[in-house]
Amino acid sequence: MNTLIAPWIILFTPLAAAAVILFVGRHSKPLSAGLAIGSAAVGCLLSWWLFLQPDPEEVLRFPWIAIGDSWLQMNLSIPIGVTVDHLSKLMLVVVTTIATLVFTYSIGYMKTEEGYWRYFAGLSLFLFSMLGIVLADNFVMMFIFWELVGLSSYILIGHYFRKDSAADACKQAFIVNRVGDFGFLLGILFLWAATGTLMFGDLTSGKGIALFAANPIYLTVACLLIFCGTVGKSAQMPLHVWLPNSMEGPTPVSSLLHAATMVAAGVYLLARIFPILEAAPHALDVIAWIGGITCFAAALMATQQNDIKRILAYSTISQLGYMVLGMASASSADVSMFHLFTHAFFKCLLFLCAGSVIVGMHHEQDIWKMGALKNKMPVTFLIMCIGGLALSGCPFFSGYYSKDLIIAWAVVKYPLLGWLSVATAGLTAFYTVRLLTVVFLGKPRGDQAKHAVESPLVMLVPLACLALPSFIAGYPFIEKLFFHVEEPTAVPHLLHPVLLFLFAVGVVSAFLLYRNAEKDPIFIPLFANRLYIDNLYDWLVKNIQGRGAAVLSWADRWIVDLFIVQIPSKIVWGSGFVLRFFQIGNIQAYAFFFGLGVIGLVHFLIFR
Amino acid sequence: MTQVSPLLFLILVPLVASAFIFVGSSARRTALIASLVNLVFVLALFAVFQTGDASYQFVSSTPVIPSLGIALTLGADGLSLIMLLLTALVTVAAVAVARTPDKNAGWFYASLLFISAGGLGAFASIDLFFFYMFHELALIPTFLLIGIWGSGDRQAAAWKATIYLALGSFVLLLGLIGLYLIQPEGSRTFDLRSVISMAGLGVLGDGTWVYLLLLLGFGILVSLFPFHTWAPQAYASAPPPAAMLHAGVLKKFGLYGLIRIASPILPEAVTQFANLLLILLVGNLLYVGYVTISQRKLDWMLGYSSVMHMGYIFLGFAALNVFSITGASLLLFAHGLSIAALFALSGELRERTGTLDLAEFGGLAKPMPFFGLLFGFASFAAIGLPGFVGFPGELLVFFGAFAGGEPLMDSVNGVEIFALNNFQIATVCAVWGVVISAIYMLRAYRRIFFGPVSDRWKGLPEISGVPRVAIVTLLVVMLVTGFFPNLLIRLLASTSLWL
Amino acid sequence: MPTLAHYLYVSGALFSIGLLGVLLRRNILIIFMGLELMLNAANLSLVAFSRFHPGLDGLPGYNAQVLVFFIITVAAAEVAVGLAIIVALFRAKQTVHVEDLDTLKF
Amino acid sequence: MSLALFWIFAILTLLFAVGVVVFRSPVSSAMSLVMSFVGLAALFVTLDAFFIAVVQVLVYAGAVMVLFLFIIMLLDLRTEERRPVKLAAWAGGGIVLAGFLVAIARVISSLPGATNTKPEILPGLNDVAQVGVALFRNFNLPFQIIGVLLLVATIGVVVLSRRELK
Amino acid sequence: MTPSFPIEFCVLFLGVVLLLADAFFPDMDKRKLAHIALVWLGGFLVATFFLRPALLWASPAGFYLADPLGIFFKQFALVATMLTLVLAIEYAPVVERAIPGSKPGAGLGEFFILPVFTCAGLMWMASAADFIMIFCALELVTISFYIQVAYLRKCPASLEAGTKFLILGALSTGFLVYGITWIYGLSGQTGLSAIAGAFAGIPAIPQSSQTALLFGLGLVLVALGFKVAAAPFQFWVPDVYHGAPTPVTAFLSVGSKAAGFVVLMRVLGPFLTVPEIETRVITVLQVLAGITLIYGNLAAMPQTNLKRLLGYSSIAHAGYLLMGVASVGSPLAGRAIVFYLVGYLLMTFLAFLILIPVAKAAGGDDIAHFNGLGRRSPGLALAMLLAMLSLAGLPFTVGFLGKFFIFEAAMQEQQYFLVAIGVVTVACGFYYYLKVVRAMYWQPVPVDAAPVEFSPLGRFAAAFLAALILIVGIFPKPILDILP
Repeated sequence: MNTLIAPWIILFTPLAAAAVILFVGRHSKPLSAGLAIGSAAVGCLLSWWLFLQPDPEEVLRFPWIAIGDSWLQMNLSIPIGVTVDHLSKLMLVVVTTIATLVFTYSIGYMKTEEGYWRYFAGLSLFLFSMLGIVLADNFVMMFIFWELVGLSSYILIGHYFRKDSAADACKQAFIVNRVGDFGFLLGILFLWAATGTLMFGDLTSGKGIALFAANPIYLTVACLLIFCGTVGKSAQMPLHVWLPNSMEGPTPVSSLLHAATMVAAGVYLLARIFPILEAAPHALDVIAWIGGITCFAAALMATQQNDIKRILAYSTISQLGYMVLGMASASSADVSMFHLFTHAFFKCLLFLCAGSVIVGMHHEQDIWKMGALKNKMPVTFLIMCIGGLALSGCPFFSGYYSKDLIIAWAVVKYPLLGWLSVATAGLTAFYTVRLLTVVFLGKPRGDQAKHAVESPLVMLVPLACLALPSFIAGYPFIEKLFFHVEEPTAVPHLLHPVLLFLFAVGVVSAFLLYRNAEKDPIFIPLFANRLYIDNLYDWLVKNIQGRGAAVLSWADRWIVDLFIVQIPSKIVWGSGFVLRFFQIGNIQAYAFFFGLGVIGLVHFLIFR
Repeated sequence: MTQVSPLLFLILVPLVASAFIFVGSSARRTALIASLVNLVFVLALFAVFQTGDASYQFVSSTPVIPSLGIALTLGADGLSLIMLLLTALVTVAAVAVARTPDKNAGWFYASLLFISAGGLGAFASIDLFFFYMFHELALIPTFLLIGIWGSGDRQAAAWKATIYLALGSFVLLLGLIGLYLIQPEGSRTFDLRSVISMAGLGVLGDGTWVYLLLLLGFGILVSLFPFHTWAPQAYASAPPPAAMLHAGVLKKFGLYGLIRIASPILPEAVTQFANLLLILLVGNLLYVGYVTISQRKLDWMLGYSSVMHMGYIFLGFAALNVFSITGASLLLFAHGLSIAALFALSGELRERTGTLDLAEFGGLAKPMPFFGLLFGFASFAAIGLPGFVGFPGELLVFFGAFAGGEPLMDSVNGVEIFALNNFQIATVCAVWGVVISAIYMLRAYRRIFFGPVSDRWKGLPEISGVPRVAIVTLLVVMLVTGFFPNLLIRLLASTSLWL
Repeated sequence: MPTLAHYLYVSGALFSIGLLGVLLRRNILIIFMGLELMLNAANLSLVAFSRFHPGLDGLPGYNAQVLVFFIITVAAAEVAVGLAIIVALFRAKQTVHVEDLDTLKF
Repeated sequence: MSLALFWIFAILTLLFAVGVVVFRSPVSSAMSLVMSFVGLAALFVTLDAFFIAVVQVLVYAGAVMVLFLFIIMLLDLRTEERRPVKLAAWAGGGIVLAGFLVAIARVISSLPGATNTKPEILPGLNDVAQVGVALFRNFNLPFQIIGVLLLVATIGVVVLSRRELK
Repeated sequence: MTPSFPIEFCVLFLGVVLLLADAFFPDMDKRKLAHIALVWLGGFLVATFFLRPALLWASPAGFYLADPLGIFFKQFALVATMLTLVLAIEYAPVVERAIPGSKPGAGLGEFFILPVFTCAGLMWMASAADFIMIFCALELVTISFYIQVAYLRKCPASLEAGTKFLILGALSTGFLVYGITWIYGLSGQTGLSAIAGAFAGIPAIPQSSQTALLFGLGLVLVALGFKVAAAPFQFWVPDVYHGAPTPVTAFLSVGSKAAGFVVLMRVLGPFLTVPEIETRVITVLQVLAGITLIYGNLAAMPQTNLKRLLGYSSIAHAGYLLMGVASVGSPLAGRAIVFYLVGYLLMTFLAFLILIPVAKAAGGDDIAHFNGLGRRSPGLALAMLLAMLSLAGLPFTVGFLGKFFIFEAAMQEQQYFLVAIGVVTVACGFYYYLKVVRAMYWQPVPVDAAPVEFSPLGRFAAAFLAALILIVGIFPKPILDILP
């Protein structure tokens, strides 16, 4: 095994698995699962191995599109190649590890579900696409896999395609992502038009950036357009609406795609082009604002959700907002990547726990139907608490280290946004504890809650495996192993105390409020209704796009067709109809027309 | 050149087969065999084709009207070969999915074969006169196919399409005559190669009006906005094989022609009227795109979507550089296959359910999972998902178009500005078109295959047999070429180099 | 002495009167008479031209008179055929009026 | 003198020509036509075209007119001419007539040499012989064609007016 | 090589012999006459290929012109006559029904013989190069057509058509001779070459005499316009075509029109040498062509009767031909017109040839009577399809090439306005010709459909014409080579 081949094996094993499952998987459930898990495990092992190797000097590249025209000096060469550097190796490790665990967990979760092979084929396809994004060495290749990730997400969200909500959700997810990709692709075009290259290596080197210095506005626009891809994929405002809805998919999918890996792709993209972004400060400002606002607003929305997965989904959006904000404010991409890393573990964990709860609750997702599950599902409860504490930034849990680092950078660079993110931290603690309290404490609020049972071992083992990194992934010794982050200078001294205070306030207030609540004691329609953003989109789609398209369709038939086809053809036909009435049948009328013709001709010929 | 081009054989096979059908041999079997023979034959041509050679191969020429420089000159380069492959593939698929009608089965298959022969002839002709003639071979079969075996308001659709196309092709004929007349007297010819070399020598007269005639003529044939209204109606009414052949193959004729004729011969005129074309093609992309969104019937939606997709190819043509033309050529191929697959599937769907009204469907993926899978593949191929050949096509068109036009202006009077030229604005619209196509395709897919399945559709039979194989073949070809677009690009590179 | 113009004017007038007859009268026989007038108007012009433009040999243009002779013959033949048709028509439809001949129209 | 003769015959011709158009009775029209043609023959005489004048009288007054009258009598058309001429016909006729007359007048008035009087020609000319030479030597072929034409017309008349035997 | 003039006399002689045979053998099956005529005309047709193009019988010089154009149109007339006879044989039962006689076949004899005389007239017209000759030949043709149109003397429609044709034809004859008069009055000549010579001597014709000359020419144009069915002198066409016996309609629409165009091209020759006259005449021709195109094509669209439709289509084709005449400045125009006429002959005769048996079986000649022909009688339907497509101008048929040549000539002469009209009207043409196709293939077979009977001779002729339409449409080279 060498570092030239290994990335390719990592990349294509899942695709091969997906193809095989597609053809033979329907006949055997174990085969489907085995192939998928095997491919993920192979990827995982190789990724760890690769991670421990030094960066290779060279990589393999295959031409995918190559058009050369030496005469016109126009060249376009789009290879399929891999980047093997620290960033991608890190991502490989995260993705394959979590994927392996989630795949395993799925065996238990999906045991009774239909479309088993379809599910595992989709997961494998997803893994392939995600690894493609991670390994891509140029923009087009990344875009290709970007789209494929969207496809696999579509397939997996739509797993329960017979449910209207799932069918709508997968469609929405794909289309919203396409809107983001619209910008992404344009950004790629802009960059290419300015620099003539698509390779990350060329662009992020000093030469590529120097090209931009000549036209900063152009660069800013290009960066923002590429950031659109992040906005779509990482569910930033205003394109975040698909992520909560994507919870219609099976929970492991939500866990893997919509919490740990796929949504992190947007952040990864920013990390990839971080050197370019640094050259475009105005773009960074916009990115920061979008990240900050997303982070805060999503947390607000999370406080009022009742679906266990949706709460986590909004929390994911919020955490992604942190990462985006971190990209904009920190001095290196590693700051956000650090949070991505920890978040991947604990958010995945939380989702898997939620999945465990849901299985135990026989597919009931409303937290107000649950309660007192700590007795029925003690392992799940314990593990979920770890995840929750990590998420809410409890000291000594992984999230605490990574999130506080981002907040610190944000406060230094964008004080307003920084303090907003500080407030968000408090909100995070609040909604996390609200979730845990309502689900696991108090009294059971329904029959299902009373008869809930602990999940099988095949699900609990992955949970346990994830619990460990969720707990320790933020510790400096691990951080030093994976990242090179530094604290910002001149952090306000108040920051950490305030954060701790807000954490405490959040935890305590939530615990007190919800300890014995039968129903939500607070009702804030604005938050419960997600700031009405979904409603706004619904309205836009229905009234602006739908009606507009209907008007255009009407216009096509009754104006364009009328003026280009119907009226001219009717005029022609009608003139024919009228003309033939000259043919009145009477000889003298003919003679008269004949005479008129003669006179006309003679006068026209002679006296004109 | 006295040797007979193998391409002539290619054209004659369907014609002879239809003669056999008239004489009384089994219509379906004959048609299927003929189309398979042609497919094998085209593949053999691929094997023999010299990739590096930029000139036409398999050339033969028979003078027909020497005094006017008209000869039956056949030949193929990379682009024609790809289009021939497309035609052969779609013909096989169309014949394979065709349901033998109760009445006049012979005429039905003969018409399909005639359309195929027309397409093959047009793509194999170097002589512009025969290029035109062969295309017209398809007009009447289409009229008959829609009129006799169509559905819905077939009569109106057949009339409209036929008259419209006749009008368009006559305008086109005038353009070709014009192209003939702007050549210096004494050396006038319809041979494309000679005209191109004359253009290279700069001895042609003013070609502006010729280009406008060609654009209008080809534009009508390709359903360029606002001359597109015939297309959705015709495709909605046509029997599926006819729609496949027409939308998949024949409609490509116009853009193929523009790429073949206008780009090497009249580049100045193309540049001069680029803005006009850009406005129209943005109409194709956005206006028709939104019209597509609001369609309530699958066949109409597919018809409009095929109109919309022409916008990308027009964009590739208008930008007139090596990337965009290559991309446009790829898209010709890609769209031909994907729309053929979609029309085939929608035909199968109508065959099973008797309707194509989206509101009546739901949950069909349950009774027909493989059908749903195929439809999904075809839909995603149509919206340019990576992995299918449409994606590299669109990508190259975007790259080419974005590099088209005047270079960007960075600053005015020292003040930095941000500006896009018209090509780039059109590219932005085109990229938005990708979103639009996702909206309507997925919407239709969701309506048909997702959601609860009603009792009405519970017992629908799965797609199987010959149609299944045919559609899978189309999709596999799209996948293979999508994974390895360089297979096609290598063939095309020599063609586009003429620019 | 009458000039060429005199004859031509008379001829033109005769032609116009014949034309008027064709346009006004509905009896097919009378229409024929009008047509005869038109032909004869042409004859008058021809003879006048031939007399007023003698050839190089000092003779009137006899070619024109030959044409006049032919015209008279043709006119007679036309009348004969025409009258035969009228007779057949009268037998079939009991009319010789043009306005009754309007089954073929539009 | 000759001018006076011209006017007498011209007016005769035109007057009876008008008569053809305005008389209500077919017989009157036919008789007017004869008179008009006789006047025309006289005009031919003033143009020294004696042969044509004679043919005119023979063919028209002798043959054609008899044919006309014969048919009028045969079909007994006397009673039919009671339908008034319609206003539309008058208007249409008037328009065409006016247009045509204007055209003719403008053409004649612009004709060079239109006001010339008759040039001198060789005296003592044998008109018939000259026409005969032209007809039988120069225009032999058209003459034969005219013969065919008459044959065809004869066949036609026979075919069209033949009464079938019961 | 033989001199050319006897050929007309041969035809004439054939006619006379047939006439005598008809008279002396009253009990003979009259169809034999037609067969004999066919054989002999075929023989003459072969003989024409050995004719030497030459100026003959030239005293005074040049009123009989046996140039290649003339010889070609003699062949054209012979072919048209032969086809007419084939049609007439097919049509004979209708004639027998329409003219009840003492014996079966009474009145048929002349029906077969008259076209032979007409043929002679057409052949003379093709060679006529003198106004007197033109007048005589033209009148021979016209008068024989009067008789043929009115031939069904028990059928009111035929008589009505005959009357209309006769009156309007005589009217146009009046204008023709008046026009000739004026041309003679100005040039002192009746021969076309002499007229050309008269112009050649004068460097510039004075404005005043130009007026009179144009007047004469204008009236001649009117008369020829009448012959070729150019608007606004086309009013006779639909009614006469509709009412006349079908073979006569076909003959009229091909033979008479073709002869008219030959004469038109010949007559225009000398006048177009004078630049000022040329511009005016060309403009008038353009206007005529434009009106004719519009009228013929547009008014054809609502038609439901096929014969009448073909009448309008005949006007329409006259429009395309006039477009060619108006582009006569282009070196392509002459050949384009001739080729168009050849194509027109093939497709028109084919259409009428199919019409006769179908009308006979269905009891009428409406388009609706063709309903379901595609299944009732596939062969006939295929031939009709071909005829219609060719008339519409679809590639791979001779009709397309004809239009192509015409449009090419027009484009070369930059007649853009006419070309634009032409394009729109071509589309109209597709509409009304495809109506027939629709009837044959889209419509169901009528319940009471009688089987269509078609004689072997007719079948052969139809197959022959159909094959020619295709062959000439694909490989026009042989025909183009023999074109003048």
